[in-house]
Amino acid sequence: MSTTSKRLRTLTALGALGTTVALVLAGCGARAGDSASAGGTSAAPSCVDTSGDSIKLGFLNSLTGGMAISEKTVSNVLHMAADEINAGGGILGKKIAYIQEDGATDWPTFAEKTEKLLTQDCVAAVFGGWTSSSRKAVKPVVEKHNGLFFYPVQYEGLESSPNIYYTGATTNQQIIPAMDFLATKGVKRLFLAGSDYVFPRTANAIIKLYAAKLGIQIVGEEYVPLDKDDWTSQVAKIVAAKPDFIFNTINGSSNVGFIKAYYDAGLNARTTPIISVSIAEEEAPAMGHEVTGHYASWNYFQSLKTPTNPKFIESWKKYPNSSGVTSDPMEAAYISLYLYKALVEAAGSFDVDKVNAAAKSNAITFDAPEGKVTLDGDNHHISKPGHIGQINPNNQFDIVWASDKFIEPDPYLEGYDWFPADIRKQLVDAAG
Amino acid sequence: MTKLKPWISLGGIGVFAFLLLGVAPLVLTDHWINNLGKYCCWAIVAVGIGLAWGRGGMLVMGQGVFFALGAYAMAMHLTLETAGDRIPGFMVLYDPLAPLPAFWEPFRSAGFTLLAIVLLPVIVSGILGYALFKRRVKGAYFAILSQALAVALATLISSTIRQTGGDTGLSDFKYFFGFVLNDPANKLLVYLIAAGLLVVCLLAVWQLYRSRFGELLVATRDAEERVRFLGYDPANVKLVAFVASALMASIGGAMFVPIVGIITPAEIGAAASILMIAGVALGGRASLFGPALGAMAVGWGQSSLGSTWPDGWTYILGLLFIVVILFLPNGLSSLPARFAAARRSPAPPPPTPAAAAAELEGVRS
Amino acid sequence: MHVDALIAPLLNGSAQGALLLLAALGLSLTFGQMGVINMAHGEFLMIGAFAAYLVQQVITASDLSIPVALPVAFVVAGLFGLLLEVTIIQWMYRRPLDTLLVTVGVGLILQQAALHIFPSQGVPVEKPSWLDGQLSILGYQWPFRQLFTILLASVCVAALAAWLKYTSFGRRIRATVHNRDLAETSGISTRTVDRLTFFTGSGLAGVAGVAASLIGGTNSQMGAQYIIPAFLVVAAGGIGQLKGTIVAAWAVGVALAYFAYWTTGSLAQVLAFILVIVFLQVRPQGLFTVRTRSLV
Amino acid sequence: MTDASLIVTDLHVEFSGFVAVGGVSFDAHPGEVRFLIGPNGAGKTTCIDAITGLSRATGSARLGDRELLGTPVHKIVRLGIGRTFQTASVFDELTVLQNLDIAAGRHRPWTSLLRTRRGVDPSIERALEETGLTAELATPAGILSHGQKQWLEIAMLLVQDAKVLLLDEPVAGMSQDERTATGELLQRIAAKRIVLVVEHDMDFMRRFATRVTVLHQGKVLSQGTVAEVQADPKVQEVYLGTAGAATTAAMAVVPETVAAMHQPEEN
Repeated sequence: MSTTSKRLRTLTALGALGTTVALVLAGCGARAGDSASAGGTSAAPSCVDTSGDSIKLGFLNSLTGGMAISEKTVSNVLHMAADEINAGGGILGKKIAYIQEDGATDWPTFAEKTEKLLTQDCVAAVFGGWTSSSRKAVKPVVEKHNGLFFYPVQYEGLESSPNIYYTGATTNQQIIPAMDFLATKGVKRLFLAGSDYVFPRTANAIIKLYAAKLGIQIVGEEYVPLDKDDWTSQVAKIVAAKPDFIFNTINGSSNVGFIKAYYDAGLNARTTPIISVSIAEEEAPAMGHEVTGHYASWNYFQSLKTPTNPKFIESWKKYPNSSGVTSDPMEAAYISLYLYKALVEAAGSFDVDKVNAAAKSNAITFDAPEGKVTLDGDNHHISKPGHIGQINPNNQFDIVWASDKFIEPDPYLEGYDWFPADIRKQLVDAAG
Repeated sequence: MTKLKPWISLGGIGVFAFLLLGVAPLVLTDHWINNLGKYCCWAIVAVGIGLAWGRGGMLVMGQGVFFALGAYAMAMHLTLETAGDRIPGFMVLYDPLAPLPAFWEPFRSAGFTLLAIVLLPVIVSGILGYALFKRRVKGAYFAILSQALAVALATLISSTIRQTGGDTGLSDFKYFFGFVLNDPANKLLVYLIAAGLLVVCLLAVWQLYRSRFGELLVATRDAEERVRFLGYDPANVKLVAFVASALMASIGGAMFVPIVGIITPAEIGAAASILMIAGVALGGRASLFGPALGAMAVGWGQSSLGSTWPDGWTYILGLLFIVVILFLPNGLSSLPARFAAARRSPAPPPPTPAAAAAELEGVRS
Repeated sequence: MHVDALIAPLLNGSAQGALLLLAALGLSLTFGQMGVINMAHGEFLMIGAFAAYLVQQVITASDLSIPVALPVAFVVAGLFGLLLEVTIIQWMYRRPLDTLLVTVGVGLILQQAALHIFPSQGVPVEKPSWLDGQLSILGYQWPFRQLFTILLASVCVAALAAWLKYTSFGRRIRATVHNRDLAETSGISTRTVDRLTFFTGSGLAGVAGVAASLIGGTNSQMGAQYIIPAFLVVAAGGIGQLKGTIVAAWAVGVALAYFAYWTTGSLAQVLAFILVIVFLQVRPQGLFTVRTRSLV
Repeated sequence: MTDASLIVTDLHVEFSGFVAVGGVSFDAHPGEVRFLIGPNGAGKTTCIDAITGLSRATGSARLGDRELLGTPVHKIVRLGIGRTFQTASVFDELTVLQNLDIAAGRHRPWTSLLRTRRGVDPSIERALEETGLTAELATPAGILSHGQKQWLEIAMLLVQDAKVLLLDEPVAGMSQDERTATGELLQRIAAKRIVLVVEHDMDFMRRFATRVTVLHQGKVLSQGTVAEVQADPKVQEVYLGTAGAATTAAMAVVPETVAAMHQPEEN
């Protein structure tokens, strides 16, 4: 009996201790209604050390797990850009000392590592991410700690954050040019094939809106989970729908399965060409000769004739562990580091608020391999040229279409009257 | 000696609680407190797995399902709390005029959410467990089926973007039951709740293990048919352990959300569900502290080794499965006993044929 | 609705089922006959696919390389299986459930190793030109490649069945499965039988890998998508039941195809999984079972 | 305790076409030690499996007026039928006391499950004394000797308050002294219960059986007292004549094995 009551006492004591601690803390924490918390950010002062002759930057890419397939290259090109910048004297005279972290294809890990880079390693900015999930995991963390995150991949748009810079295309720089290209080709019947996740779903929602305006009929829409390669059932539906073009928003190795099923079913590039937004020079070799003759919409291609592109390709080919070919996402990652350099040098400081203020000038530019890009200080995206390439037997792209000028970034599609204003308003509201 | 043992364990829980609730907040930075909070969530799940697998013999490879129930219930509430009267942003694009999906509505209420975190896993695991155990689905079948369920749920969530946020999941929570999440003091509060729940789960399991039910569970694990011939329905015994483990997975999931700030299908699918088991195997599936400490060790390994040597970490994780299961089936927590036994008598204890036979039976039939 | 709209899922589904069957066949052998739950089976499949790629690097004519790749993939994947059996599995026959977790670790390591060795985006395996073209069935243009998958699966099943039934080794395998001790006292080396069984089961995964490389991508992640469906097929078919595995694979394949036709690709996956789970609830022993006296 | 008898009539058990038990009838009453003997594969254990619900069977097996066939295992147990297995199956990781406590548990309310055990049940103490295991109270069952494990199983049946004890080869592997002790134990507990023993050991059967049923190839060969059965020429033939041991034995254990090994010449 005595043991029982003793145990009860222990338990009660433990419970009481926990509750007390919780209550004491609750008293300190900000609550929803507090005026002080209105902004939401009460970030501790930055711990970035700018006193030495080097500056720490964080690179965050999946080096293991499924996304390592794509993100290893981005990580490598960031290293190359850092080496180049260091060889040229660094940023504001400080050498880049980068810390590479592995996101491990795990989104909470992206959040954790971002926080580690910002608060433990005290890096001045973080570069990386690939999937939208990884970006969404990082977003609240950089906002909370008022850090900087440079995201290098084309994405579904409808987002902006004071703490994120987007150096890949938003929808009006990749999807809309692709649709314009299809319109010039006289496409009437379009089929949408995508992986079942946010980017293809959003892209296709936009495509459908724009197609209505262009008079292109959408004859079908199919999705397969990201990790499934077998497209035979869906391709049978494509055959039945008889489209004259296929808009492909499939991502990853599922593309290989799609192309194979497509050829198995007797479709080919002459009768039913495909335009993709995620097959680049990196991905094409894994698909063999079957991908030849199809199209892709990107801002950068290795075959682009710009003043800076040859040097970029040359450096990359010589870089250790390089894949030997350059492609859009890695070029965007390359831009991101140089863009940061330009921003810091314009601000004359590594301080986040000063960097953001410098961006507002709308005068930050970089002579990128895709051409001279300009940063939009309001939405933190960059202007980009639209290009359509056709895949040749060497898995390179012949440029068949180019936008007449650099396309200004427009993540909320404000310059497009066919995009319903009420949706835009709700989206902007929701983003806060 | 045997009389004393449970009290030593209780003392251990006390020390553990003191370290987690008292010492950790004083000596660790905010970042590591947050990490520790995440490990605590995994540890809560692991304690449940230890109960179901270590003591009950049910290899639960689909705890992601119950983790998801708790996590999404919490995340839906936090999303609505952040969105206020508006419809969450990700829903707008697909159908701007449609209202909030009906199943989201009740999650506006904090009370309902908390109730759902407890009741949903109990109901789902109760139905599932009843159906499977009554039909005597066990062993590898049970493991594979539970894993298949986790995969199916992850796929379903990925493809229902408007209803669940899809593969990018739910994130960007501003408030936690009225508390501003960005406030470090509130983050600490969330951590303390998670750590406190872990201690509560350990206490619950401690009592369960030393109760008659704990003995009956072990008996069911080792010789299910024999238990049946004692007049018990082993299905009910297993069901209770399974439901308890599902509840813990749900609680772990629910706390995971405010601590980590994002929940996506990737956290509940096959790989995630298997990773939840890794720590349990490492620490010792049948011991009281093994699963929790193992899960925390794996989490810590991912944080620290994953930083310094990412490729190596994957190999280490693979080797960990192999070496621990092959040479130390009862995990690291069995090491002291092994050393003690080795010192006393050089011959290792013989494997228990009854258990092996029962397990083989479970696999085959 | 056209006739081909109804016939297409049936034919596509049969081909999908054939691939599932190829993936499940080796499992049915190692799981059904030996009680080993090899979660690295998907990675053995990946090894077979990479073997096909390597063969194509040597024999560049894809018309010839695929027929050569099939036996090569069988042997290479089989040898990996043998290595696994000798180093790890043989110590674990008394703990079948634990083999599941050990092989999860093996799978993790093999995946990461593949990521290191081969280009991270994966490698191309070219389809032989004699697989170009379609067969017209009731207005549906049925790809030859699907027919090939079905043929390959049929040949593997027939070979395996004949091997088990008519060769003395096959008989020894079955004897060992049914009663290990008795088989041993009858002079059968159960060690040799175990190793050969595991070699064959893993080798079949290699063959499945070649078939899979003609359908999807060949990369470090490819094995993961087959392992759970393959296990479900083996379970639904009934342990150690070749005919059960065949029927279950075909049924799951066709169900997937029709679900995909009526709903979406994602929902089809979910529905097919749930279908199998519900089926196993109704018939936990699978489609076909041999009732024997219970050995408690 | 009870006057109800166990009455088995025309019991049939079939495994995938192989008839393991083909129309067996016998009965057992309280106060007698009833033996079921026969060569390997005669269907003895299968009879017990059928009575306890482990194997599906046709025919009838009644305890008093309750039909057992078709009743779920744990409900059959709750009717008071307990059994042991050829290989002693006690819970190795639990102590003798814990084993017995679980056996005694089904009479307790379920809430008691969540509490810790305090003290030793009187019924457990009696069973321990009866089986001579009192000294082993705190020993893990896994390290008991083979004979002790069998006694522990019997003790578990006693605390379980079984009216019918079905014992499958309880003395296999025991020393002579242990056999004698077991036999005497069986005679003691049979006073108030039905005890049915499946056995190989002729000597043990001769010493302790009240009545005997001889099975052969799934059928009743002979039935009666020890003397009657021993005098039966059919029994003598089976036991001394065509012992064809290995093959017959194998067929009984798993028919498929033999089929696989000796195709197609026999089945």
